[in-house]
Amino acid sequence: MIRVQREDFDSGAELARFSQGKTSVGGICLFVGLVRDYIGHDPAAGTPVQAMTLEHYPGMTERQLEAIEAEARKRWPLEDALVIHRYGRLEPGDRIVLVAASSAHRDAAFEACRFLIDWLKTKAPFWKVEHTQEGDAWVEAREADEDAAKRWE
Amino acid sequence: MIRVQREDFDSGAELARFSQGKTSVGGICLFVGLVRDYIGHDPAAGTPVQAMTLEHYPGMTERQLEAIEAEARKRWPLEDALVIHRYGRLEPGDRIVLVAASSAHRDAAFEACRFLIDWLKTKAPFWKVEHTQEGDAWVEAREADEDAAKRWE
Amino acid sequence: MKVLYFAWLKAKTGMAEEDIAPPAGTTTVGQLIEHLKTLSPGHAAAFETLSVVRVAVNQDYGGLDTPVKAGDEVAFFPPVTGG
Amino acid sequence: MKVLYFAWLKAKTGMAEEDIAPPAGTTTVGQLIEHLKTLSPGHAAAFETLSVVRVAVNQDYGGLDTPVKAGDEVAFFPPVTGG
Repeated sequence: MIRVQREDFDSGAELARFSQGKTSVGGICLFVGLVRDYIGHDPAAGTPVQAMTLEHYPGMTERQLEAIEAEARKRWPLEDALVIHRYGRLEPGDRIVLVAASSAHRDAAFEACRFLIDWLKTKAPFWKVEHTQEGDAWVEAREADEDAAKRWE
Repeated sequence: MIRVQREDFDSGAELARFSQGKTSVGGICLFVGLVRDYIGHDPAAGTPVQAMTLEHYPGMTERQLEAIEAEARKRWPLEDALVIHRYGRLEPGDRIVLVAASSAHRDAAFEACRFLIDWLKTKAPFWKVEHTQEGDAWVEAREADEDAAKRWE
Repeated sequence: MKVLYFAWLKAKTGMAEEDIAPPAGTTTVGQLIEHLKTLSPGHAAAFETLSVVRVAVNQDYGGLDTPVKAGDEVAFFPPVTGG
Repeated sequence: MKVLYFAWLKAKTGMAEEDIAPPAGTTTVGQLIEHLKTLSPGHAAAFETLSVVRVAVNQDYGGLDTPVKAGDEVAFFPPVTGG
């Protein structure tokens, strides 16, 4: 299942729903991405981020996320898969994205979960603009994200 | 943090606690292992499991889990790490284990989480006995688990 | 056809969406871009560096050679940065 | 020294724990096992296939050559299957 929404989600409730009543699931892997309060790799050297706004392309976003989920289900024997992505203004500490996959075995759950976030990062039409004291700046795509997605091609 | 306990845990609450008040966490990766209702890889061909009992070595278990957590923190720049493992009688669908790691970046969170479960599976002194209609059988260690752990050596 | 702009392409063109009737003979994304660049200095600026512009035709990723025709929804945006 | 058995080693020896005063000259896990095997047919059966027996001395993994001495806690068990 995929969901694109402005409002926050309850990761715990999503996780609980994932395993409820299932006795063929051996493992659930879940990843939650959060807004950090600095730009770059070094918290001390990074510019403080006051907030960010996530813009998206309604319609195409759902279409791409559905394709990503379908691809994951094709590649691994999953019991379930879930992608939730927010848009709009978010503050440091806020949840941005949740991806999760469950399977009889942990390998499939881990790999599918990683695949979901890696592909989403390069294929789902979202754009972040960071609000700092020095003004607003569109986040540039990271080469590391491209590399991470290429592993799955 | 590590916890070894007979009682169930609330994965959602653990996950929530993991990110609470933290603005330097970029991602949380979490894995939950559950009791499956069949033995082997093929649900149709597998022997149905009615329940299982997890025996452990009190004292050494905590010692090994603490060592595993410390090793993960040494290898990756983690904001937090958590391992919860249950013992005693468990039924299909019950939670057995939770491992989680958070970091500024998703790579570290994913890798540390995978490392925690892979190492735990070959180093933490737990033993499963499965209760089936044909009687009780001690689960044999899987070569695949040994291989998974060796990747981290 | 409907043309959409996102992120800084929206800022540079000054619009989120416009209806475009491109000149006859416009059959690819590349040709459409050539036409869009003539519409305003903002449009020209938006398409100045095509290596940082991505395109989707009817919500699927495409390239400069992807065919476009009347009635299509064509979107231009920078490389995505979600997740 | 205190000797502990877990999982099927506990079933085979018929006990979870016993106090052992091994013969003089017992300084390694391997020598301790030789002594334990003489205690009962169940003990002999438990240690019949050493490739599936693991040992911990004072709660750290060891091997046949690991030193043991009075006061140690020595545990025998099969390869672990948690998680």
